[in-house]
Amino acid sequence: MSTRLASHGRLINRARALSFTFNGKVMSGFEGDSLAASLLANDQMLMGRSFKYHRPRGVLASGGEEPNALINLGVESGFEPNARATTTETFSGLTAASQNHFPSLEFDVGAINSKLSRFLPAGFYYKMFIHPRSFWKHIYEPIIRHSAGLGKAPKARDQDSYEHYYHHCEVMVVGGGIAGLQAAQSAAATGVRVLLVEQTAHWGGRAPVDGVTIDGLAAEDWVAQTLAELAACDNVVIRNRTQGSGVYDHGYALAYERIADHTPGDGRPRHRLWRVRCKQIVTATGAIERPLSFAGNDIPGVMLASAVRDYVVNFAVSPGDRTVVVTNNDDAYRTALCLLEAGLEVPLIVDARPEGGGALMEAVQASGIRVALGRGIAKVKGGKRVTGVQICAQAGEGSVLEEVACDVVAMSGGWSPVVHLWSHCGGKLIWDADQAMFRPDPDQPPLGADGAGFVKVAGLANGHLRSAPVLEDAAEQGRAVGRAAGGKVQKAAVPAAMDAEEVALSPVWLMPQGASYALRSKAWLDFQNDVKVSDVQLAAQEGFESVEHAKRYTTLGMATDQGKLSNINGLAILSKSLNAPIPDVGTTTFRPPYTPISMASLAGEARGELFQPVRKTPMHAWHDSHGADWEPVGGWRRPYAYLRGSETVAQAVEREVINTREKLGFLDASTLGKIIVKGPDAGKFLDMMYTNMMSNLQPGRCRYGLMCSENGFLSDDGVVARIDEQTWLCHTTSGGADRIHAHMEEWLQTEWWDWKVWVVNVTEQLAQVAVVGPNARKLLEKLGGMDVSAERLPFMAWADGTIAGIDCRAYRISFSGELSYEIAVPANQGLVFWEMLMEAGAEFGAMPYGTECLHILRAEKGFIMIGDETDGTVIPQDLGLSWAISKKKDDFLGKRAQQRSFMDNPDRWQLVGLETLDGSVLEDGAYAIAEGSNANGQGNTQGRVTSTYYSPTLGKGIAMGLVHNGPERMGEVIYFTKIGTNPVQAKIVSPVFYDPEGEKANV
Amino acid sequence: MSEREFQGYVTIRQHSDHSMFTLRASLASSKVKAALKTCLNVAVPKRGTYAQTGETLLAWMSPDELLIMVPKDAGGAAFAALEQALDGLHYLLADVSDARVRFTIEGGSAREVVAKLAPMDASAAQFGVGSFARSRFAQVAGAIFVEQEDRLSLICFRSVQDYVFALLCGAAKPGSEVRAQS
Amino acid sequence: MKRNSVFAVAREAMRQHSGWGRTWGNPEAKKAYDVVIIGAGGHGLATAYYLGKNFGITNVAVIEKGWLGGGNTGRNTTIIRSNYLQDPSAALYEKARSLYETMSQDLNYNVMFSPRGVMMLAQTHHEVRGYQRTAHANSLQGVKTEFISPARVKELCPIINIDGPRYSVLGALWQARGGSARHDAVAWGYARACTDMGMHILQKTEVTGITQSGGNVTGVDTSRGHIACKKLGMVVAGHASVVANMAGFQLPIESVPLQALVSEPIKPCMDVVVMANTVHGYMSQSDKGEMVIGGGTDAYNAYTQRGSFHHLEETVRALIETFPMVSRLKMLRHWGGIVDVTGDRSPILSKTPLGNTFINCGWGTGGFKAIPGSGWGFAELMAKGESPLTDQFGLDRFRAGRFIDESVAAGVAH
Amino acid sequence: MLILNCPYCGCYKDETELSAGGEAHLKRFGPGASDAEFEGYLFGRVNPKGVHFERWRCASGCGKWFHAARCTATLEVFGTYKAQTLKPPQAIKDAISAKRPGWTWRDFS
Repeated sequence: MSTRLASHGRLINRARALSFTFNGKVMSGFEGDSLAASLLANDQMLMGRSFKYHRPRGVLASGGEEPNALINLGVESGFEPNARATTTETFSGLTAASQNHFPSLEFDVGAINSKLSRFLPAGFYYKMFIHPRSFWKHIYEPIIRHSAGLGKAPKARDQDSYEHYYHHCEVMVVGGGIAGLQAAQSAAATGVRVLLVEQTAHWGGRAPVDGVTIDGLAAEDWVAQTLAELAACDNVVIRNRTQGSGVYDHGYALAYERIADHTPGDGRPRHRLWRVRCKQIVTATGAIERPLSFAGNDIPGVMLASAVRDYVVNFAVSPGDRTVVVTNNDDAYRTALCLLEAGLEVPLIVDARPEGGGALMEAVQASGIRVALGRGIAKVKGGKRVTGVQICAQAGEGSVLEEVACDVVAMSGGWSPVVHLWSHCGGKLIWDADQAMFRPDPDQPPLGADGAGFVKVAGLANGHLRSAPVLEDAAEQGRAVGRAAGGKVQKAAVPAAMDAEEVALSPVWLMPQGASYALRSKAWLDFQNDVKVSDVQLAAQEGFESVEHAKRYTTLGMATDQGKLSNINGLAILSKSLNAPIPDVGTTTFRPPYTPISMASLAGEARGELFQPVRKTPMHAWHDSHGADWEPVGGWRRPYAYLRGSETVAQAVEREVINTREKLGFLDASTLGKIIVKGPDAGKFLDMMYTNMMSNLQPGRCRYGLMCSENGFLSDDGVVARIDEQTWLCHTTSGGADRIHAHMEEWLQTEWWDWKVWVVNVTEQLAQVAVVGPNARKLLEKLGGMDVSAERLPFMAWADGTIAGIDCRAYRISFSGELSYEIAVPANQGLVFWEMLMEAGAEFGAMPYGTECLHILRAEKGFIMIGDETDGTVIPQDLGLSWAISKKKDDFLGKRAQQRSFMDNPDRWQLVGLETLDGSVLEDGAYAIAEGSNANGQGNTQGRVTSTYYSPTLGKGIAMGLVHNGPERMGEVIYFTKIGTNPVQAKIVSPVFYDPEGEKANV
Repeated sequence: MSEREFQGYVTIRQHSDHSMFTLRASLASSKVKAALKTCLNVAVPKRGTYAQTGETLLAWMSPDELLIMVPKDAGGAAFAALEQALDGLHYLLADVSDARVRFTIEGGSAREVVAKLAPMDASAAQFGVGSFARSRFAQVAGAIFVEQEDRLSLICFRSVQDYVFALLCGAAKPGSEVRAQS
Repeated sequence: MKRNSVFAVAREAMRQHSGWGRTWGNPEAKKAYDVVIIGAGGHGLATAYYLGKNFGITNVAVIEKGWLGGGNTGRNTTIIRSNYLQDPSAALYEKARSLYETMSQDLNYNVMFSPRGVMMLAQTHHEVRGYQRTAHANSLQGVKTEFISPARVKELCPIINIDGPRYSVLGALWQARGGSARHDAVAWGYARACTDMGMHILQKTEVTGITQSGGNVTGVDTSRGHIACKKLGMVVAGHASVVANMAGFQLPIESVPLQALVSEPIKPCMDVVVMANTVHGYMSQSDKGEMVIGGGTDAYNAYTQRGSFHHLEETVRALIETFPMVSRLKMLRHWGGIVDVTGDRSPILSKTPLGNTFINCGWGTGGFKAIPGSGWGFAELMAKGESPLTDQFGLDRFRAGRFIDESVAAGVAH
Repeated sequence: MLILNCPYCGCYKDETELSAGGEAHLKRFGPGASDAEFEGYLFGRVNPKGVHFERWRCASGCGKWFHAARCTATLEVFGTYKAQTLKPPQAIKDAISAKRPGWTWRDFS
């Protein structure tokens, strides 16, 4: 059984016991524990079930590479699926539950898949479930989906907060082991700004566990001393619980800080995503121990040798009483020594190397432990827990030589440098045959903005397995990045590290080397996804020779650990199957993040109210408190209608239309874009921007203008007012202000940079109100201050003045067909002005109206709306707007485009009005049906509806649409689609439905 | 316009004590420089900075754009004087007082709060007192300048003032200090 | 080639699966073929397949620089739908969708086409009108779609937040027979079927030049030597301009990275594919349980298979707003592919200035769903010189100003 | 995640403070141009895998347009320069030649 030891435990605080639950059972741990350590201390080796076969899974590792110990963590709004027990810090009140089983962790009916595993080899689903066709969707897929997935789907809404943080420095060092600390120190000594991050809560990495001494100090003490020195440097920022998660182009890196995962509810942000911009990066990310591939290597109790050591030394947890160590290298002997020292039993060390190891082996032998050389494990015995191992000759096919009882197998297949961050942005790898590992190729680094490498790798991650060269390498890389980032290198001694001599490992990719199919089909490569040696061999046999093909076919390395434990072993099996050297088979691409990071951290503060900025006019709050039914419009929110009492939206719209036509309505038009264009060449410039002539507009007058893209399509419209000889004010659509402003700047800066024109966007300086309806003038006259008579302010004129003491500019323009003034006042006075209008307008029947009323008013008059009549495929000529296209001008944006054969074409659909024969409202987006069908069997069309409304004014449906030869077909009845029923008949009419003579505005 | 304040681990405060004008003109023009000097008694700032005399500020927005800030009560007169002094030159002067909003971020960790929102390097070494920059603050554009080592001003558009205020308050929330955690 | 079936798997299970042969061949290149296709992605392999199946042209080589299916075919978010607005698009994508329905049986390879339904959320009135228009267009195009209510949206996808404070769900365009498929399997299934017809798939073979004579292509120079052909098809998503430049003509295309990401796997919680265009996010759940999420494209040209990180942030915050549960998930992996974006964002299936050479490119962010239809139409174009499926997608449209524009939400209302 | 030096602001700007504007040095063709010229202007793009010239705007900064010479395969930036020019400055071309001898782009080399 696994249990807590009385000795050891450098990271735990025995004075602070913590209580937590696992699958409802109350357990206890200590402050400083990882959850995996706490669970083991409570004899909970079984922590999960595998993905495909639902086999029992125990913890395998002690860090972020853990594939098995994934749990449902927390409850309700604090729930998180797939939390790794090895990287979850135990806290008081923690609630954990195991995943992917039914009905329970101990008894999972899904484990039947394991019994059927011979029928479910790699890629079985590509070959099965083909017939009958409908069964995939209705039978097979639901079953597969049901058994897939790991953790539960979260349900309650996340209540935690998250944030981003931009950090600028010259050097970022990833990894707080001795290499990272040394690299940071060497880099900092050059005077540049350094950021050092460590993913765990602790500094020092493996060195304190492995008994390294540095400059005569125990590693632990050297780490504390170095850390204190770094903390005292002004130019160094150090950060634990912060993982270097990804390296991106131009010196951008992500660091994922888990601030409050271990202190939920303390009010701090849960995670902070650091967006680091630096010149140079050192990845001192260490290495990950490789499993060995032997039959039964997935049974709970089989663990990485280094993890066994970590649990004993760091957490005072014994994974089991009797541990068999199996290895191909010297390092695993440290585990045996450590267990021995903790008073635990090591009945046997199985070393696949015929010659065995060096000093560490001798030390082990000296303490009386038996070492079996040239041996391997034929098979592990046990179900939900290891009960023993069968020993065989490594060179053979698996004949059992002896059986040894044990409850833990500590395995070590050598070490793989963590090269992920090096590779994220294009760094290449070389195969180091002596050490059987891929390590970074210093000649092919990721390239930065200047074309030079910007990432260096230090220590274990760079392929240095012994601590002395680790520190030397780290110091050298630290100095190099400091220099490259603009620092000055000082001479400094490199701390001298001491550890045991080691002899070379011997690569072992399969144990025993001639293992039978029966053994190979029980030798796991990917523990979570259930990929075995036999699966990779089958993939190779079936032609999946590229490592990417093999990976995708078998799902090797695609689990939540992203192949940290399985990739190299799988690659070696593939290369053997293909009879090709490992480097020729290649590696898969490493993709960020290094380990999974929370989605919430990506969103940062942008959630809820801060999801996106809402632009608000000066009158926004008034609308909100007066029943506004909001509509998002280009970043703004505008009232769609103002609801009174128990009105429906449709009723409110109808009321607003009738009131505006009969009495008086106000529209908050502040969102309309307003751009000042000024200069000696401003007229010439606007003549290029607009299809109409703007240079000949007289000061004091307004003109409706159209803007097209250079590709000919109508892109914006609005009223242009000429202010003085050199100044124009251009109105744009609500969504268009920033876009049109940028469009003007673009042409001025990049094409006509010698033209003397200045442009300023003053949209937000002004609040604008449309005062609309038969009583509009009466109201303004009542308020007083300026002459708004037909004589002094005729249609399409503007004037500056004051109304009720507020400075304003009044435009006599109409988008409704009514007598109408648009009045602009300084934004800070917008609300006051609006409230004054409301109050003074009461006697004239004033009501505010929203965007839908605006739409109906303009549609009744046949005015086009950008975004309705236009959709990016419509040119002004389609909309009967040829009158707004100057024939006098040689050039304007879009003119040449409109001369192309498909645009200068009488067959284009043209704008008309449409009325159903029965007075009903045509459906939005309906198409006009034509005879027959096209070569692809699609029904032919001859037009479409662009705007359609119920007109409260006319008491019937009205619509505008584009119809083939429409203007020549007045009175003709054509058919429009209606969803789910028969087509509707509609008559082609003039698009001006109301007051065709324009009498109402002409007063 | 409401004057808001939030006391977090730095203090966020909204101000409306200045009129603001946008001037588009060639800042290299000696006539433009002279007009500004005459009217406002402030020199044209170098790029990346602002210049100040008393309560009047000129900030470098681009090679041909200045942001002019003058005390509110002097705004009308200054605008008229500038119009007169620039007359005959190629320029565009626009009142943007109502279009913009200024917040101050005060406290020893003011730069840290900025760093939660803007991708620019706002460290003291790179962005000292007297610096002025335009950048992106979360999802909106803004301008920022350093008045004192522990007091930064942020200017944004009026329509997004609620958003920016909420952003700043969130970033300044006690408990979310970056440097305090280790 | 061995037929795949449950019986075959059971038989093989009894003999340690020793009887499975290669899925596709690894042949020596011949000196000449009737047709050479550059690019063994989904589109290239589908073209080869339909050249053989529909026109009996089997003396075909498909040349691939890397490994087959390793480009965008193996990097996309596997959404299949045909609810397009414009007639030419709807015809092409619906042809593709209908071929996906029977692809597993046609190829005797389970591509796991799962018509679980695709919905495109309408979150503004403008979007409602846009999708209603599409529904009307689809009703004449033979594409089965409907505009559904918010309540129905919630019923089909319970994890959606339909009352978002910013953008409520006002409805959705729903295509019940849209869905997804296993992307790798599509390439593998076609490759297997092409091999079965005697075609050659030449992997790890880079085209380095294109040889011409009298306005026609005579063959391609490759890392395996010169290979002659009577007709050439260029089907290289991402690198279309590079290959066209080799042949001496320019395309109306820009190549940009497109990104995607997946979460860690969780138990099934979402049976449909959801696209939310207002906030720019789309998501589905794979059979493995991962939430598969599409990101945005970079605005600048690049041939790196990785994009700028901020797009992921934008995508994820949009998804959290739409699906609050996403907040507590973790991102497992993100990656990028290179997509060709044309001047009107619709693909190019076209003749070229070279008489016997054809080009298939410009699929932008939506190529996977088109694979079988594209292969069908492009094979017809290559075999007969014309095809009703492709005739609107020619290069000539850019000169005439005859665009196929699917992004109709161009303007914003007053 | 690119950083580019805005030649107006005189400092590096994060990609998220900029907006990309497509291929640089396009010559505008208006009325009077042939269909082919106009098509080339609007749609013909070099789209090279390698040295490229492109337009950027300092969108969250000074608002000015500038050009960047950049490798689309490695993202290496050879230099940036103001947009008010019809061709890249010699110094930028020299910088490219030093790194990519024999490069050509449209009519430039």
